Amino acid sequence: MQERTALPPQFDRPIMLGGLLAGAVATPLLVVLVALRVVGLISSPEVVFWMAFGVVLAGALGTVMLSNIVHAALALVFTLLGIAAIYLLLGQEFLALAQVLVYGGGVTILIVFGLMLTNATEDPIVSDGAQKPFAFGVGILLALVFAVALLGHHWPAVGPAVISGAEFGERLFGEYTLAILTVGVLLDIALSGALLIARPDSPEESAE
Amino acid sequence: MTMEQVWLLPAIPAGVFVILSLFNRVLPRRGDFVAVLGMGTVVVLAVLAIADFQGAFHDGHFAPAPGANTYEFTWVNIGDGVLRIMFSTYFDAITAVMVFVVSFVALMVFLFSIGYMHGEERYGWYFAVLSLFAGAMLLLVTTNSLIFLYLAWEGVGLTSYLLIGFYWERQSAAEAAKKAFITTRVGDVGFLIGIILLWRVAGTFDIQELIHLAEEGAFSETYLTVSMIFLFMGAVGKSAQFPLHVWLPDAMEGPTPVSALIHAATMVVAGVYLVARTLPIFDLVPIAQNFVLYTGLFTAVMAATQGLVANDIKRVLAYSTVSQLGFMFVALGLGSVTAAMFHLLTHAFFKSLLFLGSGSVIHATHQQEVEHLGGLWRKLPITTVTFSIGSLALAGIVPFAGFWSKDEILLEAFELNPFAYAVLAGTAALTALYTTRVVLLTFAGRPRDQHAYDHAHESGPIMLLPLVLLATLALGSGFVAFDGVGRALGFVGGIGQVVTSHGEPHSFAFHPNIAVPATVLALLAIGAGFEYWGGNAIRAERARQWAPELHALLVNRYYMDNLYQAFIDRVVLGLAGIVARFEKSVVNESGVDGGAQTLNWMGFRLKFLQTGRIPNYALGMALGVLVLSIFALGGGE
Amino acid sequence: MIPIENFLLLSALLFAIGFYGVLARRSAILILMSVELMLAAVSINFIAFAAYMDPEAFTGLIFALFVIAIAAAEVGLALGIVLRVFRERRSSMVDDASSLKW
Amino acid sequence: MTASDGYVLLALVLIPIGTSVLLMFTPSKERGAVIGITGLSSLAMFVLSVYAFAMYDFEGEQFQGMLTIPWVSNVGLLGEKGIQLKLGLDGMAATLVLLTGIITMAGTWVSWKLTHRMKDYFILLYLVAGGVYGTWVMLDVFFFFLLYETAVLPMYLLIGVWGSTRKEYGATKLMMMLVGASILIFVGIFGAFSAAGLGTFDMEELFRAGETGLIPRNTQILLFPMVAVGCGTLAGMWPFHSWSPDGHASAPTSVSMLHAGVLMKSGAWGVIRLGFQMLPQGAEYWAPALMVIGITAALYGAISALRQTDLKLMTGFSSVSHMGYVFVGLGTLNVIGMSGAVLQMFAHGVMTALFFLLIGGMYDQSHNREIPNFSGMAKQMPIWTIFFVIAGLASLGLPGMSGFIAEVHIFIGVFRAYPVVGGLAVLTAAITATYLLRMFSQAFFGEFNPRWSHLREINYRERAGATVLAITILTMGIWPAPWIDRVANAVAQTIPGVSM
Repeated sequence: MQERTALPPQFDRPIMLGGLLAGAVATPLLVVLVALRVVGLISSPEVVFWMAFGVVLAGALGTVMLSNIVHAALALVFTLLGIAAIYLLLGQEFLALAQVLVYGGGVTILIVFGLMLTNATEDPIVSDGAQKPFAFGVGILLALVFAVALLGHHWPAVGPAVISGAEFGERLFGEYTLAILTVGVLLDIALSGALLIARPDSPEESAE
Repeated sequence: MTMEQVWLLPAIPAGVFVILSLFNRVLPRRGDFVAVLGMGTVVVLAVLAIADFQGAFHDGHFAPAPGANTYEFTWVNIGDGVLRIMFSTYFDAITAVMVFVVSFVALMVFLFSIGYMHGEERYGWYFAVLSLFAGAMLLLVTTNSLIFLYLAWEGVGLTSYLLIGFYWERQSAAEAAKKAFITTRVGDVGFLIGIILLWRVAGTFDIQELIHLAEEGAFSETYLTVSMIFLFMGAVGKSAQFPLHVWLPDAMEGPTPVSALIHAATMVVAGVYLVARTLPIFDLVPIAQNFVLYTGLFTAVMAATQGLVANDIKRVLAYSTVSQLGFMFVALGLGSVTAAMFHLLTHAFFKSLLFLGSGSVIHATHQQEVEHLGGLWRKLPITTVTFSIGSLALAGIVPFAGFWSKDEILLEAFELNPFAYAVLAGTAALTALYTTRVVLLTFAGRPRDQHAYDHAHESGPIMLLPLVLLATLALGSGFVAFDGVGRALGFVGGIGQVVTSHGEPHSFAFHPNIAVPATVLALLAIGAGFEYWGGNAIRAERARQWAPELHALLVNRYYMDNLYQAFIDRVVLGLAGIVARFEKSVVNESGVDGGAQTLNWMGFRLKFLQTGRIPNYALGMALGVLVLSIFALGGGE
Repeated sequence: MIPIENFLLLSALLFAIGFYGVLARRSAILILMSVELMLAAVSINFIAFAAYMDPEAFTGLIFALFVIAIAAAEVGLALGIVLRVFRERRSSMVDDASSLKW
Repeated sequence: MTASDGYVLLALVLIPIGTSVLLMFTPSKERGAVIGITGLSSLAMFVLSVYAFAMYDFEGEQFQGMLTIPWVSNVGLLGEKGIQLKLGLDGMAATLVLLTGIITMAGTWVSWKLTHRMKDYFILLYLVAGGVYGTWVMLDVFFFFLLYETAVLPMYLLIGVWGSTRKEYGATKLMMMLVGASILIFVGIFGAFSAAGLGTFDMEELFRAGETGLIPRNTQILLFPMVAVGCGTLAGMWPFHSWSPDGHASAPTSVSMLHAGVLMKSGAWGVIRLGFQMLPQGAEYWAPALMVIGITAALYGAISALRQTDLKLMTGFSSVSHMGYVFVGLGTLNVIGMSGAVLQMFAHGVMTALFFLLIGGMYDQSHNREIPNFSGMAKQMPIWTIFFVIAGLASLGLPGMSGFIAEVHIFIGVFRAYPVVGGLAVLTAAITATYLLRMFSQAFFGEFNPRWSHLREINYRERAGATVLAITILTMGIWPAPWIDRVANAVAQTIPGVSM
């Protein structure tokens, strides 16, 4: 039984700083968006989209840049939840829900477990690899390539179709029953495998 | 037996070879009687064929019905005549002479061998190979196709190889056999090239057709000259002419009857036969003909001088053979088939007689160095007499066979080429001189090796019979040249006219202007020989000391063998060494192993790319994705 | 109405950021998280195209669902591996696990 | 040959492969059963080979005994004919089928004295035989290549496991070079396949495509060297020959026999089939180069052999030299020379098999192959010596032996085209005589070296094998018409662009 301890001191300042920073950036953005909406230059969904856009990218940047693993994991949660909002904007209720449940819930918890089981909780600060500058270059280049590809193409100006959860479910368990079952089996096998791999295979090892 | 069935002649001894080589251990007496019977049959058939040929004569002209003297059989035929090799035989006067000489001398040698080779370990094998030789030689002289001529040519070369190396346990015999085969093979390279060059233009291997085409001018003169000189190379090799003469003296390592048959009477004259057979073509190209002439002339002199100093009785005879073959080539070079074939005929008889005589001596004494013999006339009277007859024939003394034929050659030379005449006359004197030396050292004087002398005894009748028969021929065969004798034998116009089957008939001529000086010269040489070697050997020794360098030069055969050895050691094996080094270092080590090692080295260097760090791999993959996507974008537009 | 470009742009930027994370970080868990970002970016693309281009076909949505499911499986499995590696080497840094080099 | 004889050809391929399979299910300790099966099988192959050779009507169709079984068609790149199991015999192939029958039989006999894993040895050996038969009779490039590789690959194990001296090195080198060369063949085949654009691997169609120029001339010129070098490597083409002496020196007896006697010929056969028949215009372009390579190889091999002291190495270089003649003959582009090349393949196959049989028969007892170590062997092993001399004389082109028949055709053909090369070729024959006779007088003649008095005469199986080979040598030498008629007609009819 472990004694309940206060939050370790090194957790305090960054969280507060992060909160302040996020607030400092998010507030003007919010103001601008609301102002644009009031003026009528953008519609309400667009306001939501740009807000989600900011959250997702800020979270992603946090994930890959923060040197504290725990902070990075937190940032990831923001991103994943932001993506759920994007799904909603695209009219996919069910997928948004799944995203929140699976990613925002399951995956995040798994990752936190992983952090706890490795010694990340004792020493959460990690340095980045030596090839960080290259990685940066590659990232920028990739973004450029995608952007060029994206903007060089003329896309049809139609809106998204809304697919309700009911309709989704019907089709999922109608046409795609076999596929969904296969995925289930796959998940089962994968998790059993994970268990098998992670399990200590000798008593001495488990005693460690 | 008619002329077109002459293919039977080679077939019989070939059959004997097959029987003997397979069953000689089973047959009684190792099957020697099979060989002798076979050869006897061949002699009979040969005489019948000659009789048939003689029957085809009328009015002094050689004119058998067309095709009556040939036999043809298609052996190879590609593209309906593009390449047609016929097995064909042809019978004319040259063939007649050759067939008779070969079969008769072979029979004599077979008989002699029964005694000489008695008790040998490989007695049956000896007769088998000797029969094969006879078959190949008969094929050589009867065929009309150059390809089959070549086949037989190599066949006699092979049997000669096997027989020279008959005592293969002796390293020297094995070496001599090898030397003989390779040296003649060098000549055969030229021979085969010549054959193919002729075919290339004419499209036929048929000798008579080739002669016909050449006379019609199917070949350009230069081309024909080159071809004929190549063809002559074969003759040079087989007939041991300069510069390929070196094998013949060494070939005396074989059993003596073999030397008599192969290396004196028959195989070595194959070259003479070849040139005689194709002489009408040589006639068209003076350069090639002069080439033949001077090769023969030079060889005749060179070999005669070497014969003066040789110590081995068989080697002396071998040199004299080389020299006499030179005489024949001179005759051919002068365009006289008659003289050449006549000398070939008489030479075959007296030289095989001499060899068999020396065989008798060796059989009796187991000694063949003349310096260790002497005084044998008391022990071997018949051998002495027959050997002397042969020697006189060789020396060219009236009335022995050699006189008439040599005189014929001298006459031709006198008329056509005085230089050649002078040289030949001198050589004839040298011949008489070394012949006298051998006879005197062997049979006269005191025995120098008492042990050998004491054990000597005259050979048995089976060996003496051939000696006597051949001595008779050595004495008498010269007379066939006379018109009357020729007519008596059934040849209208005399033998001389017959042998010239082509061009102007040339009957035998006898000129005292030529014959008398030659005889006098020969007698003088014999006298000088008696002066030097009769009785005691001191004067000979003095002669040797008088010019030691000259003696050394002659004893060492003009250093020709050393020259060849040096050529083989330095040039051929040196080249082989260079090639071997090239093979080892360039092809193998650099080319193959080097390639493998380069790959290995590259792998060793490149393996450091495998850092084992996942981020590095991921970066590589990312770069790949980038490049690919940029390509995809570029391609999409 | 939001034009599709916006979603695609978001997806592209997200993907590039994730990619950067995979390449730049040392911690296996952080790399895993960056992979999640990339997967999410792909899902956005799928769904955007499905919703805008051909809603009847439904395939894009199914794919997105599968991506979510498989990502979950992957995370589970990968974390198992990370744990294992950690237990062997007392480190979850990927460049410490380089025994496959050379 | 009637149409139903196609099944004979099929049997020739299936019998050896079937024997391999059958042997797999034979217990290896049952030596008697292994000997019985291989004996029967090799006899059957021999009889069928002689039958195929004898029944081939050289005045009839080009390809006889045709048998076509469709396999894959109308898939992907493949068109109506696609890949077929197509068999047929032409005059050249008939000759080589006979060669394979003879050598396989003799090779089987001499291998029965093997003690180490005899069954496995035969499994691989018969796989080689099956592959080689396949290359002679297949008229589909796909199966041709498949069986070609089937014949090559088991060599690695055969040499590596059962070989002697530097066997690992020899086996690896052989395999690497041959497999590397196969890549070139592969490129050549598929290049021709796609250039023809017929969607078929049918050889007859591809031959026609090559002849009519459906495969463009420039493509043919590009592809021919690949095929020629690729297949030529297996044929010991200079300068890609270096596997041959090493491989032969380390291979066991019957593998050497089969390899030098038959497999190397399938390399030259590849040059004929894929090069001269499929890419005739390329062949025409490259023929002079082929001739230069050939004559270089002939001289080079002969001169190298002069310096060799190991019997097998000498024979290996002699093979390089003799296979050089084959390329000289092919380079002439006339019927006489090319027929000579095919005849040389047969003649050299038989004589070299005899060489290796005899060397193996002696090496098994003496474990020594250095020529200078021997002297006067004729005393101890007279029969062995006689056979050896027969093989040697055939090798140096003595008239009356098979070697002469082949060589004289090559010489005549070359003289027609390039007299100077012809002169060099004839000269090579003299060099051949030199090294062989040097070897004879050193090893067989002279005083007997008592060190070898424990050696015994080769056993009766080896004698039987040697007799079969020697009889073949003499038969072809004395009565060559059956061979020449078949080969010359096939060359004239099936190789486009050949002058008379």
